[in-house]
Amino acid sequence: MARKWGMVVDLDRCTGCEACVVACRAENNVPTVGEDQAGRGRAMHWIRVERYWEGEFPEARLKFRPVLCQQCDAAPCEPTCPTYASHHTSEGLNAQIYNRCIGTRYCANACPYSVRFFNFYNPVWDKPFHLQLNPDVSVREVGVMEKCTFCVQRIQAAEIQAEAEQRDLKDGEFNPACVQTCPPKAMVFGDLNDPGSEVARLTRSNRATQLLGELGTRPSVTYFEAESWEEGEKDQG
Amino acid sequence: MSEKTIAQVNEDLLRPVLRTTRRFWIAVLLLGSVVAAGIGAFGYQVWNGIGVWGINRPVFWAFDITNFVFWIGISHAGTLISAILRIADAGWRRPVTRCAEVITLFALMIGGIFPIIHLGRPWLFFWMIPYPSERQIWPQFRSPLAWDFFAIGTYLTGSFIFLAYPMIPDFALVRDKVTGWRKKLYTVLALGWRGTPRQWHRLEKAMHIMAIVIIPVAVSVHTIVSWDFAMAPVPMWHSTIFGPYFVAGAIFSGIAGLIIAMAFLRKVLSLEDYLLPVHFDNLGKLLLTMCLVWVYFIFSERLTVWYGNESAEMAVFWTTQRGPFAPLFWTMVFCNFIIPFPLLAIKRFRTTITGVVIASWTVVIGMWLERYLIIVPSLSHKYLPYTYGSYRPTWVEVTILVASNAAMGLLYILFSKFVPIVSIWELKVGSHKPPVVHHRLSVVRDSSPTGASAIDDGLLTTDQ
Amino acid sequence: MERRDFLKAAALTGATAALDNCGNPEHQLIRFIPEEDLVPGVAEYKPSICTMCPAGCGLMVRVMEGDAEVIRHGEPGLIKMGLAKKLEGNPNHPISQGKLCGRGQAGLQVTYHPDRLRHPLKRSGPRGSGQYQEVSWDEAIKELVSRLSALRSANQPGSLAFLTQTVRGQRRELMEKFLKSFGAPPAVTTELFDDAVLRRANEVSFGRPQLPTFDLARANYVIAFGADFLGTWNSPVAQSVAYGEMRQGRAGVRGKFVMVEARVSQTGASADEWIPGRPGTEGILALGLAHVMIEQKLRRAGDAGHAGSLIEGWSKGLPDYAPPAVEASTGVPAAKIIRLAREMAAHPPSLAMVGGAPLAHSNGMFTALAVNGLNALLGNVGNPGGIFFQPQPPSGKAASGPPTSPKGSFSRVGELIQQAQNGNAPKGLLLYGANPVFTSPSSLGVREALEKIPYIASLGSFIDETSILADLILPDHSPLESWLDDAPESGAIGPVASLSAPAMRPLHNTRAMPDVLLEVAHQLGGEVAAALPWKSYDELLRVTFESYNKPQGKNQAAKPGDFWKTVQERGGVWSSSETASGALAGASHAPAAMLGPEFDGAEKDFPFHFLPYASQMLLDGSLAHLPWMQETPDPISTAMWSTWVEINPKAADGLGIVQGDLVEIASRHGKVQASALISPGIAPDFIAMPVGQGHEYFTRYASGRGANPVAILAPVAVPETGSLAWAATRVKISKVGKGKLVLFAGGIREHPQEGELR
Amino acid sequence: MMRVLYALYSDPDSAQRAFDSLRASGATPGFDERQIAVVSSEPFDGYDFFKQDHKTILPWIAALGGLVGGVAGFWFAAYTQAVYPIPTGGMPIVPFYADGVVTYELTMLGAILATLITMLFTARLPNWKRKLYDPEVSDGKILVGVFDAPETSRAGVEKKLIEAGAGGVKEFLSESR
Repeated sequence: MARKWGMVVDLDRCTGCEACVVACRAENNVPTVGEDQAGRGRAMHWIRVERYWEGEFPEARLKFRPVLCQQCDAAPCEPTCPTYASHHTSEGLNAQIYNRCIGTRYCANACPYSVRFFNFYNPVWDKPFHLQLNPDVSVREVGVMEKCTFCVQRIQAAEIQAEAEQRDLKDGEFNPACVQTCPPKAMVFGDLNDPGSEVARLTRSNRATQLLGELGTRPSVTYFEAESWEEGEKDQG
Repeated sequence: MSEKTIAQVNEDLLRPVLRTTRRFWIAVLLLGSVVAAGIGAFGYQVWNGIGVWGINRPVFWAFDITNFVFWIGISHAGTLISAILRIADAGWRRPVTRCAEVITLFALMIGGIFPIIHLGRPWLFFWMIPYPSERQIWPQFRSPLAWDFFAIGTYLTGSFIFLAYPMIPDFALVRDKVTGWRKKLYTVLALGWRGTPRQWHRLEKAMHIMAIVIIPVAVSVHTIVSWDFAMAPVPMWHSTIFGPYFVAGAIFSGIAGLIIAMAFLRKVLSLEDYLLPVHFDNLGKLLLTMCLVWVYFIFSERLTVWYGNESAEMAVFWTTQRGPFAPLFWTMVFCNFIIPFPLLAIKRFRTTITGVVIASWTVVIGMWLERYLIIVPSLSHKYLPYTYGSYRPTWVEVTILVASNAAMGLLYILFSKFVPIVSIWELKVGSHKPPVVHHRLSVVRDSSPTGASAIDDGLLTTDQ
Repeated sequence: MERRDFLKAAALTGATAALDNCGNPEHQLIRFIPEEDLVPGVAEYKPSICTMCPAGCGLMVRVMEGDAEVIRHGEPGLIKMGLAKKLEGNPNHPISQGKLCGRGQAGLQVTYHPDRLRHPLKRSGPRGSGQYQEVSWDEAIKELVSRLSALRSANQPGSLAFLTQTVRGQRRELMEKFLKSFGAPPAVTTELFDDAVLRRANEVSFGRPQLPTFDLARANYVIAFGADFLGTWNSPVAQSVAYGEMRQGRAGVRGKFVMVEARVSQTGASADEWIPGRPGTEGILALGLAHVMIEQKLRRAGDAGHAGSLIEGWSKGLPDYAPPAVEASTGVPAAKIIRLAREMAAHPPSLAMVGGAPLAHSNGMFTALAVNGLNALLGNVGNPGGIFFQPQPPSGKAASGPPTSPKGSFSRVGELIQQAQNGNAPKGLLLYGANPVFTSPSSLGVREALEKIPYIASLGSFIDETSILADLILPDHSPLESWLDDAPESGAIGPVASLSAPAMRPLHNTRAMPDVLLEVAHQLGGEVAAALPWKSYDELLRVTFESYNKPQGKNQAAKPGDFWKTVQERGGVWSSSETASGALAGASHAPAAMLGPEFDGAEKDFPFHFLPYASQMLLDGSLAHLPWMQETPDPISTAMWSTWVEINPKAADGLGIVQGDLVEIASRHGKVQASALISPGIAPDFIAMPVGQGHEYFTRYASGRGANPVAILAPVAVPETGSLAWAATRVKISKVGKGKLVLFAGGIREHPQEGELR
Repeated sequence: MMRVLYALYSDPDSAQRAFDSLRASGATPGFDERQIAVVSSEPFDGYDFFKQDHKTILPWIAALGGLVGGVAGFWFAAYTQAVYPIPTGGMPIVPFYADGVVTYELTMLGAILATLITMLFTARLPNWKRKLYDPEVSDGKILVGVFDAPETSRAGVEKKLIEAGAGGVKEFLSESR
């Protein structure tokens, strides 16, 4: 049975530290756009930590939710692309072929999660910042849509390695950059089609929810909502 | 109303083709330079990257697709109207059809350009076209953008042919009236037309079939344009009403565009004797109908959203009702209903050409705003509030919008320079008395001097 | 050798020149012979140490082959070399445990920063003009040596000052040895958010002058007084890992976390219960909790062990701290105090933390001691789920271990300034990454004082507000290019000594600070040379770490060579033993009565408390030069590349301030301007601003960007330690115009109501 | 080369008269109705002289064209999808409804093109050969004439044309009908 990559994000562990955001930027050569462009809403973060306020002071509470490409099965972004730049892989990823992309931006409009990012200009790395680029990941040019790939370069490397050693991939043998770096271990990554994998086990848990699942996108990312502390008594007097 | 001999008619309607005024050159120069500016802006965009536009994340579409939908909408004036009028055999159509069909052709050309220049990498636009590339990759036929390609392609072909059919006999006419290089040109264009019954029968039959075929095509085109939005799970886009809603809006703005064009021709080419108040009156009535239809559609769209009260959709809804987009929204309502409705509903205003033209102008503006308000508020307020955004156009986008309008004017002027803008032979058909004996219709009218009925039979009489 | 290289180079040049001349400048450069053998496309992982904050996480550096522009034999060219591509947590390291925060990962950009200094510089223009000319290393070192020996021969070695960023382990040792043997006073660590108060309090309470390690993973109830332990305080990665375990790591158990602070911090956002208290009253609240526990016999005073002696009247049950009294001073409802006390007692092990703003008040010491007392009462000191004190590496008693200067850096800088103002400024100053001009209140006049110092040499890698005054700059290697060692102060329970060999070769013509010191010492000769006999820094490291090579339990000591090798491969030495905590000697010392805070500025003129806080991405501003940090949205405000002012919606309405307005914050000591950000998570009588922006000179990415709240702080100190009481300033705020916020987020509510559209 | 005798009439009724009398004489040996030629600057539906060559199968050909276009359209979409199936995450490889759009548009295109081609072909256009025509037609005159009327009947034809109300009879050499 083909692999199907999936992720579980435990919001009860997530502290909103954004280590994942920087890790993703470093791993995937996601460019920085500078203050002016960021001010125009063109900053790129393949994964972002959404924060939402609830209530007013002094009951104001804050909740964090890391949002990355949900790698939907019924991905709205895929059929909208007239050139097949956005398409589905055999391992359940929503792949983006950068050099097939002509920049209609339709996929980004169709994506309910707004996790697709567009190169409004050619990316720049002031020398010698270009030396930090990850050679395993291609750099995208102007007019091209880009997005989270579940660190497909790591997936490929691990699969090739396993094949060379004529063995199966071990669960948790490798992780996307965001999962790997997450200090409170809020993210778990693995093969959903392997019933023994931790991600599959967690996905079966009763805490499992999906982001905008009601839209029928069938996402591969599962969220565990934050829990509340039960046994708190009421204030007396 | 003056009665005219065929010679006069030929003279009147061929004048613009045969004689070139200074006004013509000035107009071409002005419009041409504006179009050039637009092309320059596009070049600037290609050179620097599409970042020179105001678009951003999440508002990835704005002016570009607004203009696209707007122009495709305008294109619904001509062919659709004239086809309906032909099938209905409304006699008053005759002076109107051609200048209407021309609008379609050019509006489609201009509209069709926007999906190309809006690309991040416009030089690769041909990847949307189905051709056997060495990559062996065909377009994604599930994508509404691919549908657009087919729909617009078909509509463009169809409306060009539909426009070209009745031009053949007129080219033959010009051929006989001119000399020199024009002679050569129009001899070729006339395809050797003579006017034997066989040719006339085939031509009329073909036009009849076209008229029938082109109507569903026109409807499908704007439906498919609407599906560019309706197919995407975006709040207030993903709606079944969009098809008819867009078609209605298209015809609405189309008629308005046609009225403006006619008024323009009437003045510039002094066709006062051919484009009569009654034409504006009739088109005004059509515009009034569409105005009401449009109100019905926007009302039912808003009502269903508001009643359904789905949170993501309500966010968009409120931005347009009271939020940042409210000013634009209510301007649109003014332009599309509150101003034009009385102008068109009250006979006294409708029967004055100015009244109808004013109404048309507001409608054209209002309909552009409507498309903008369909696209931007929804994109800037998608499901996750964290990703809410906003949009401001840059000078590049504005320039391109202005240039697209200039292009319309320019093409129109050039066309009326080379082709009689009123279909002369059809005018004549309307004029001659049908044979008493062989007449198929029950009613036989003498040509009465004035009024709408006059248009039907007796616009002019052949001298005997 | 030289010649052979040259010939090969020449040959290659011809080849490359012939091959590609496509206008690309790189293709015009000659190619040098690679100095290391690398397999293209294959990543190598080398251990290193994170220096972005004092936590001291262990790194794994992903190194891959690439083409770098370098200078060899004084000639620019291209060379294939191992380049650091990504920083990840070292899975074996007890502090980072394979994890790493965003700031740590951005450390990569320090190495490749375009504005990093690439060679020694000598001032050519007037001071502060930033005009420098390149000089050779020999020249540079010769100059420094001559200056120093001049001091020595003028018999004023004592007038050499050394300001440094936080440095531990052998580098610190080396510095101190150098200064000591030279006859100069010890180096001064200048940190804006220094934890001197807590160190001092821990010394008093537990005899351990260092920051504690919190065993969150096994705690069932955590109450934090202002400690941003998941964000920027103490050892955030280790604490975050443990936090995750506390929440979901144990089947059926989910620890509760209560946060006490005036503004929802990134840490506070994760709390189950968030309690705003009056500023500076956290200690009173802590004692209030203790009172309830004792009074209601939830815990016997005896349980507190010797810590029971921490507070007078402890055995009497802290009569002054009855809930109503505490409510009166803290503003926290008595009922809530009682409930919290009960919950804490009912869910052991429970744990109290204090740090940040509560300790930056005039009564900071009182607060710290009070919380220590609470911990002692809860009986969690040195016990699972409680607080531990990480044993420091054995060697180098003299200067190693936590950099606890008896006094906070603020007062030490203050002394310098005093001297300067009294006309006896130091004759020479060495700078190492310290930036007191930026991290001190402007009313202190640090810059003016430094300008009085006749000679300043900087050993740092960048030009900032302080080092722009330097007459000579001897740029350091980047951490990834250097030999490093570190002795983390906290974060693990057992002892840790990290070590790392250079992960990559130097990109530029720089030299590691310790090697420069050794070279200078060598040329100075005399005692100094005698005190620092090592040829190079790694030699010193080897000597030190070989000394750790002792039989551990049953397994024998390794062979010296092997040990040195394994240490480098693992990235240090550490033991997982938990018993290492050591005995807690506690002196009897206590704040007499209830002690409230004092603020600078009268309430009627300055109605708001001013809360500067360490920016999640830029810390105290030392990371503002990294584009990755500038463009990573702040977790709360989602702002990028800019400074903002957090203000409560009601307060804002009162002042007619709306989101995005440019506002002016004025204290008795100055004013700053920034854009207003309306935030529901801040008390109505508070104004909060992130520290980090507002640099005058700090590379192209940080210069002239945003505002620096530190500038307007009142120069008041915490009496016991002389650290800056940075939370004790009062301010007023007024609208001055339209500002600009660069936010990543649109809406702030997950389910926006009709009213709040955007 | 065919010789044509023709006259110009300024109104349909006199043209009709000429046509009728020629047709009547058609019974007499010499020429038959099919040799009578008419050229006009506008269609005169309803008049007998305009009835010739009225029959056409154009509509059927249009329908056929539509059919061909539709089949081609669906095949085009479906085949390219099926021949190299790209994973769709559980969606159909050949989506019936989605392909319907392309099918529909190409149906219409087929009909339009079929009509155009047939029209041009059956109307013998384009064709720039020298054929029976008189520029006066474009001033509203209606041309009625006879192809290759035998010399014997020439006088009769001319008489008939004049009687019908023509100013005079002209002669024209046409390359073909």
